[in-house]
Amino acid sequence: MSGDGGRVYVGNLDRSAKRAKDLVMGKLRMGRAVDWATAFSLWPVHLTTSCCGCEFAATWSPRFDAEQHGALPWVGARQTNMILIEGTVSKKMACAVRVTWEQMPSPKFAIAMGACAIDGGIFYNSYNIVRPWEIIPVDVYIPGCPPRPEAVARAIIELQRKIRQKRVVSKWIEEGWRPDKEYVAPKEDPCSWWRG
Amino acid sequence: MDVEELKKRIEEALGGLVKGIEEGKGFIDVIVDLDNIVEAASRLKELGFDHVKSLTVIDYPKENRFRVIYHASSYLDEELAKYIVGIGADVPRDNPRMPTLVYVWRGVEFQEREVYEFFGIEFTGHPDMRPLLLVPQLAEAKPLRKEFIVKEEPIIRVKPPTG
Amino acid sequence: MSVWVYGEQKSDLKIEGAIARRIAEDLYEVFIGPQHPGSGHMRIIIRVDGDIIVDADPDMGYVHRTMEKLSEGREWIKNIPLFERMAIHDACNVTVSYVIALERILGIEPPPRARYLRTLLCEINRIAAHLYGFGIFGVFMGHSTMYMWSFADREVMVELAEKLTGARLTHSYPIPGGARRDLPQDFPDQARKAVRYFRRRLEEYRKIFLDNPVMRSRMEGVGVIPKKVAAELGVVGPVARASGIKYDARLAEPYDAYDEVEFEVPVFEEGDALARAWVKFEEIKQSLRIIEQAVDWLEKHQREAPMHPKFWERSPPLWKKVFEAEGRVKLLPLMANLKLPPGKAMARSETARGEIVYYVESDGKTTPYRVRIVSPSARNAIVFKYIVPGYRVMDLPTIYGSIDYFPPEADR
Amino acid sequence: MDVVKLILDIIFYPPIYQLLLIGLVGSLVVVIFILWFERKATARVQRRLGPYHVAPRVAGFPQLVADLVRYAFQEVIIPRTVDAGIFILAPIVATILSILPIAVVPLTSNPGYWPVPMDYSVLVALAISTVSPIFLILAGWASNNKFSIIGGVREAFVITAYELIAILSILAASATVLSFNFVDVVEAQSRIWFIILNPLAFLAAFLAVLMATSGFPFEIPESENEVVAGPFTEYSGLLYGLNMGAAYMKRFALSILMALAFLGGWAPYTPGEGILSGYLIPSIIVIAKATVLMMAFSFTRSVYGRFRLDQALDGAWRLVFPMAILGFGLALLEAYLGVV
Repeated sequence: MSGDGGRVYVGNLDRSAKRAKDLVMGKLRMGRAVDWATAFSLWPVHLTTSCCGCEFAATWSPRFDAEQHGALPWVGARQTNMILIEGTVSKKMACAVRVTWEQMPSPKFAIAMGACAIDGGIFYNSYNIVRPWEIIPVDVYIPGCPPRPEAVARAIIELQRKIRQKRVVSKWIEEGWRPDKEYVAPKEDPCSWWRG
Repeated sequence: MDVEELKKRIEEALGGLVKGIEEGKGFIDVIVDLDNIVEAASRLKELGFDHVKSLTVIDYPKENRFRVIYHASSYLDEELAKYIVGIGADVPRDNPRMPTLVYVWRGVEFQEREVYEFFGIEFTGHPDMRPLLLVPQLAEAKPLRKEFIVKEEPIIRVKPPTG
Repeated sequence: MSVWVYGEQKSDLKIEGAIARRIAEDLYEVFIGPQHPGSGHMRIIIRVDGDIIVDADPDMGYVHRTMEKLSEGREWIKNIPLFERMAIHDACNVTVSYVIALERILGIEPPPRARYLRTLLCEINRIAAHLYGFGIFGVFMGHSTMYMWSFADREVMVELAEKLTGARLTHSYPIPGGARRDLPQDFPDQARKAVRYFRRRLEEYRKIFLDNPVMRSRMEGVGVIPKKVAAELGVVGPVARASGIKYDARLAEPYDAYDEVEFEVPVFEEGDALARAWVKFEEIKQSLRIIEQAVDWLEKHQREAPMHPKFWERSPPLWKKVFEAEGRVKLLPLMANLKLPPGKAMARSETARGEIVYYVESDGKTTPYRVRIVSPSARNAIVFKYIVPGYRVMDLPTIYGSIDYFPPEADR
Repeated sequence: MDVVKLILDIIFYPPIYQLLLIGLVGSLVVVIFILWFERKATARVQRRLGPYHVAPRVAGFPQLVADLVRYAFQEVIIPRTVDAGIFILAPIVATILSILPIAVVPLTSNPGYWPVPMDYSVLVALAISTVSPIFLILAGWASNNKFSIIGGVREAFVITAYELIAILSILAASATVLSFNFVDVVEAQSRIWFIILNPLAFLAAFLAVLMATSGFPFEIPESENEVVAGPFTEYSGLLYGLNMGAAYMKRFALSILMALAFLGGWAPYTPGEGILSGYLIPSIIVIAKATVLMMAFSFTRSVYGRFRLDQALDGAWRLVFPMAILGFGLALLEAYLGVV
């Protein structure tokens, strides 16, 4: 089964995947179930980009308890499906944000938290910040500096509503890409400083 | 011990190294020659100033100099802990080099790296002279120098619409 | 290059405890962070020999938002909310010394009521920030209950601060010459209730966290910083006090009302992670004492404008009316174009994680000529380089959590 | 027709249906319940609500179903640097192996429903239960990620520590009755359970199972604050779901072994004839006891943090291992005295 160079020979994977997709999404009509499941299982990845992390932590504290909505901060990028940008993204952090975003398996979503994540906020003229929407596609913005935990919980609910009403996930799986959102490719490589 | 007595003690300890003593609000700056700064700092440390609170660098482009001050204070001597004494020197802007004080006060290691990237002052003898906070490309721009200007949005006053 | 290992001595370094030896090239190099549950907004590059860390290199700057540069272009008063973003969970403590430095240049002293109000908020913030630190510490060692409990109880203090200032975290409370708001009517009772609640809760914290055998075995003897090394490295705050250094900016150079209230500074000798946790724990108790005293004082004394008369006299009559009706000091119009006389000042205050130092230089304009900030986390960051080597990989989160490192503050 | 008959024959081959019915379906239901219970119980201790809004009427019970479905439909990323064959196979094999012990244990005393001849079932079940960790180590190694490799190495360390303890302490039960037959072990407990006769061995087995399935305070291989997700750092989608499920399924299988060896198996009930009385009721009793054990395991999460690797190993070798040996000695003594 395992060939040289780590390749696997198990037949035509693409065709099998397409047939499985047709069966599950077409005949079994699992679309709604997938939308429902993803909406209630939005796990944010552990990437604290800035000081809004204080309120991010408070959102999962007993007082506000965002785990009620099925969101559970998880450790690695590979196991999650949501990224919560907490405030300013510096030039060094932009690389980490983009790399983390690319590590996450689709369907994936992004919430930008705080005024800094919208257009720089109080650091609008800083020479070391990047607007998050330049690096990743953002679904929900939360205004505030910092936003209250209720606002973060509200953003999660808003994203859930969006997923279930617009059927984002089932369409994403059916069509193979996300139909309602443009793919954001960073104009300049955020990791150029690292690659030298 | 009051400030005058402290000044006297410092002058005694540093001997002829002192070029001038400047008094700020809440601290004293002892200015020495750039060549003597390691010697002066070692003597200050022997006096009991065992750690550096702040490595302060101020850019004076008109006078073509950086003022580099190590603001030291004491942990182990409770009497000295009340005062902040700076030992500083002027570094020429066109040749920003000075000897490192890492071997006098270990705690300044990261602050010297910070000054290196923000002002471009090179500390000779520093064990690990790399940028600390900035990405390498930005560190070349030396952002805390006065010629590096960030844009500011002015406050625009608009008359409220009438009627 | 040489690598530092704990436990032996090397000649070219004047530090006992941290020393160097050459290592083989083929060590395991692990990049921890910035997307990693064991590091906040920073990266620590560690080299591992088996399970022992032989070299740690903190890679900071992931949250560097250029506050020192931005402050040179903004008016004096606008810098208060800017600097607050360093540590928003400890907002009053990190800005109060900037305000004090401005007051020193202006040559004014705030009225006693303002000083007590500031002290009150500082201590409320200190408890909230210590609980934040405890929570992060707990989750770093896999103790999620500690995280949840301390964040739940932190809300009590956050709510008190919200009642006093109107904002959950970013209070912008101290302004040059005073404070922004007077005490609300029902505040004293609520504060006393909170203090009583905390005294009871702290016992439960001790039981589940500090005296928990699993947690104790993780913390004891980990990340030991001897007293001399602590002074040499210049660490601050609970880290220094856990190593036996009796230094607290509130004692060394009392600001606000700290020379009038009674409190003790807990000092421990062990210098390990457990001692650091205990320092924070004891400091919460002392802060509760200060809150009680401050509230008593504020209740006993008559209401007056918590603002220096120099500014208060020049404020519009409407502002005075607002104060009489609501106890709120609106930000005075003259503050926006405040001009400071030329001069330079330094001020220090004790934040939850240690001492913060501001150097402020004015050249007589409406904006600062230079503001230099050295935050406690920036000074504690050196612990990663010199103390972490020699411990096991699993000790890294313990040390990180115990020094309560907060990257946005360190990177400014 | 022949094909259908063949398939039916395969399905109704005793070890297979026990594996499918109890092992796969039963463990899935129990794991979904236990994960929900764990999250709810932890939330209760931490004074919060836990999963709720997914289905408020049943207190968020389907939360795990939502997570599972989400994982099932997420992209499975196979990085270019991994050894793809092992990377894909390891979690699948580990999951199968972790429920395989269920195929060789008796869940009733009625010989008609035994999956296999029972003479050496204790030994066989224990032997099978020790295979699955190897595939976790393989998963870590194939991932070609530093955290995965560290996690895999830690897994290896922990295995060496707990395996002997688990085997010794469960063998203590069979030593008491001087038989490797699980049915004998259970029948001997009809009067008094071995948890009372031999608490040392039970405690050692409890700790060993905690270590085997990365329960707190021994959650070391997946200790998130140093090694992200341990051996599973590179896994995404369904493969990660399998990996996570494997740990809990293994806990379920080991809990069944413990329920049989210490908690009297189907004890208060005497299995009779017919599928209901002879098979289903006793197996539900065993599963219920195993579930109670798993609920006890999940409480440690809210009370303890995690030990350091060396402390856990130290404790395992210096404290729990002698305890298991003492338990074994106690069992031999009881056998000599003829207590049972």
